[in-house]
Amino acid sequence: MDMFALYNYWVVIFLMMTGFYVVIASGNLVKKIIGLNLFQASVFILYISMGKVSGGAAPILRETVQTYSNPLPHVLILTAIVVGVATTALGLALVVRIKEAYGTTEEDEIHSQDESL
Amino acid sequence: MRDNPVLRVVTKITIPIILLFSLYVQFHGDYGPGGGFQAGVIFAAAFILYALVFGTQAVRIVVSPSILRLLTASGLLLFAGVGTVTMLLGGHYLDYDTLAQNPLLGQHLGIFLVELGVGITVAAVMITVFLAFAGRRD
Amino acid sequence: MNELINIVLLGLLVITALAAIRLHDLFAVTIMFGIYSLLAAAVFVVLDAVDVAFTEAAVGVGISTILMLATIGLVGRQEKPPAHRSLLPLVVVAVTGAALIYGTFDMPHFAAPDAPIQQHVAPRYLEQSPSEIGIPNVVTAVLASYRGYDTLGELTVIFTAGIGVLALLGLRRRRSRLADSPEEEP
Amino acid sequence: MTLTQLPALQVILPLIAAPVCLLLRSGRLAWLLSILVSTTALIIAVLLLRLVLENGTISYTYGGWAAPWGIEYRVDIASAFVLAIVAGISTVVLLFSRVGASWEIKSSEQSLFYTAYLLCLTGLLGMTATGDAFNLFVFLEISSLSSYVLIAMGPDRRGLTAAYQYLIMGTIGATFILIAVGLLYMITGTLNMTDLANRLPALAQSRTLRVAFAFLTVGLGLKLALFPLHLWLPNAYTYAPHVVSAFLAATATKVAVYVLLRFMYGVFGSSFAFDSMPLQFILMVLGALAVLSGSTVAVFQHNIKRMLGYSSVAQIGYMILGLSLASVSGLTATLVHLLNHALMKGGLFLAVACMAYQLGSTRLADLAGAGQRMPWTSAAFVVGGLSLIGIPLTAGFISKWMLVVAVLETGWWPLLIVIVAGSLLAVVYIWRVIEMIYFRSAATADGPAQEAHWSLLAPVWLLIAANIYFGIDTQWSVDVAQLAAQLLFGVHA
Repeated sequence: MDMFALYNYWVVIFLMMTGFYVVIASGNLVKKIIGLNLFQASVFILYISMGKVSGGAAPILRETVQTYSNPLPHVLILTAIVVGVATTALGLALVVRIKEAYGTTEEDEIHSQDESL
Repeated sequence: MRDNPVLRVVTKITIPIILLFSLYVQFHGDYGPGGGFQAGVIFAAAFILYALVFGTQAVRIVVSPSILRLLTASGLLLFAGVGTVTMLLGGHYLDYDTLAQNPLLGQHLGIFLVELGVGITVAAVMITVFLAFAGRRD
Repeated sequence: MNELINIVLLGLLVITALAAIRLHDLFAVTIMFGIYSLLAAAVFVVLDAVDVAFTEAAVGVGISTILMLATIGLVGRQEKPPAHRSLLPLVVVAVTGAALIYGTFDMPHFAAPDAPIQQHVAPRYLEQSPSEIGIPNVVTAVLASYRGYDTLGELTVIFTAGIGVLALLGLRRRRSRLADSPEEEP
Repeated sequence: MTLTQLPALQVILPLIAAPVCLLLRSGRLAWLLSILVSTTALIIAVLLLRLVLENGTISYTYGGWAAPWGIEYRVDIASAFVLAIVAGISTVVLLFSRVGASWEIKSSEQSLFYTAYLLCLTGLLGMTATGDAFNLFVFLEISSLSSYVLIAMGPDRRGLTAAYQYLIMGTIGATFILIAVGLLYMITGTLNMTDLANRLPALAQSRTLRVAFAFLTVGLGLKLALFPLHLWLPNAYTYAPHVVSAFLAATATKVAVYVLLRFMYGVFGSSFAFDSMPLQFILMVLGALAVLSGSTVAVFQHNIKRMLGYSSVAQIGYMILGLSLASVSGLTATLVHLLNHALMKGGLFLAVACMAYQLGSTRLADLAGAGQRMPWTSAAFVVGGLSLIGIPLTAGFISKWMLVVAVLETGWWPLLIVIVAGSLLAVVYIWRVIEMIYFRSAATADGPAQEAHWSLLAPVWLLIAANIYFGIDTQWSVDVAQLAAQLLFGVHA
């Protein structure tokens, strides 16, 4: 049971790292943004995991329920999701402008264009 | 896509339902899942659907860029304004207790207004962002 | 039962994330991200976070995916396969991941009711909010009142993104031809 | 009544002004609103500083909910000091941008520009004043997103890639901070910084706490451009609009340094940060490398803005060195340099902006002969440069001196070599500019390029004069920094 107690977190860490890998290993500007989204979505799962109480219910108060999961991580992650989509929108808008200015969304091609200036 | 009659009819039927649902989510957030943010996104989704089927120009006729700009600002102003009012009423910023004689009533009023502000700005920003991306096609 | 569902969902998440690394067709990567969000939303439901699930479904599967598709429609869907594979990102990720795993060993166990997080601050929200706020959805109560200022900040972030997109892309450009749906092009 | 509301007004005022500014159609009106708000913010910050110096730390709870249930603003001497720096620099840069921004930013985009500027100010002030770890993340993102927008508004297409690069690295940093805050919350159950500080000592052995500490340091390191996480900075400062470069260079990284030292001393406590973790060694090495590599690379730059960018990396290195000494004197040196570097970099970037407007370039080679054509601007640059080097009677000398004293006091004398080497390298790169503007004649004397408008020169000289003032009359700045450092240290003493 002790193994299972942390298993959830280990999988989430693996997920976070796959997202992180996409951000830093990919050379395509769009894919980097998608990677950021994967990374952040996995962090959200980490937060929500820590709020779970076994046998608990969703924190909407009812007469019949005694144990609720922790509402605070939910609130924090609602905020973080919004921050995430704001970043995504801005990042993608930048990508569109970069494509218009450089004709490519590959990092190394952009780099070589700027070098030749 | 605009020439497909099935799509046009279904869209026209669905959009009022989506808008209605977003209002439900907006005002029922105290009792069930949901709230201003989710409602704003769903509200915007109705416009995005409309834009996908009937073209962005059709949406611009409904909400012009200046109206979107006004809505974007007014939602945030509403939220921040509620805080300012509570400050003027002698409480701390966003202390809704001051909004009514009965603190519970004040909380209800405060949360209602604040969520409304969130809904307005989120919907306006989402529509703006979508139109900005869609309008970029040459 | 819940544990079982959770394990299956997490397994699917791993597969989807790995697929997103392997694929070079950005359209497919975006779809993988949409699926990932949907699965994450399902995990949130299992973990009792219904509000978060709702939002993740609306934002991750909805808005973010649409924006990604719109962008791909504008910039092209093919990622150039990397010319050379560098080991550095893998090393960075491995070190970061190892650090996090190291950190888990002193973590309170998953779903433990006696974890510090369940003992401090949060109980007041569950116990006092009926008398202090008076609405049943505690998430809304915390979001809009106890931590209302965070929500004001969150709204400001969205507002900033709106300003940014307006400044970068603008709305004023009128086209003679009506724009088609962004999904059609790829 | 009003006085108790000051901490909230400090941040709320620019926040409310931002949406109003969006609705203003005219750039001139948007500017007027921004300068009014920024000046008011400066007045509030000064009032707050006086209040905390007299009555001690101020706590303000949002929504009337007591911490740790609600969100608390905590203004102590250090944060009021930083608030005053940010609001002050913002006001001076806005004075400059009445003319400056009207040349750099399209008139149709000016109200958007000032809206983003106000949002950035909101975010920076909020980060400084907040006493809540998650609220910090939210305001960090407000300041970050708005600075991406401001940078992308630059005239060059490379502004877009610089903004994108900054967005990716900044978001990775923010996500690291988010992970750290989550781990801290997980083991303590609280998000309030004071509450965290009370609960963390009992958990000093926790491996989770160590990881949280590491993630927070790396995340903030990305934000404050700590070597080797500084890669976004030179491009961002080079290709942003000139007024934006001045504003961000003088404020954004400073606020991140302040947040780092607040977490090190005010939340984790110096005993944990420096005894349980190898922080001292790491920060010292990175700080020294930042000073040496930043200064060396600056010497070889052809673009004067990029040169100042690398010099910023080096100057951040000095601040980190002071931080790593784990002594009151070291911390005092860091705080004094926070102010002095804001003054010198703000002044230098604004002076460069004047040259760029008149001569049409920020390439070093194109500035030849500027000394004759723009005597006042050139003189301002020289004085700012001397301050950057650390010549006596300038503010830069004071911060270097305090750092040297702190180094000697703690016995890390090898760092003296680093500090002296950094100054010598600064002499070299500042001299390259002086040589170019005074001792070379313009290759193409086309057009009578002349001195910048007085409304541009006035803000430049305001900052340059402050460099001299704080170089001679150190009473105020050093005293306040020392009190702030003692207070920060006292938390866990």
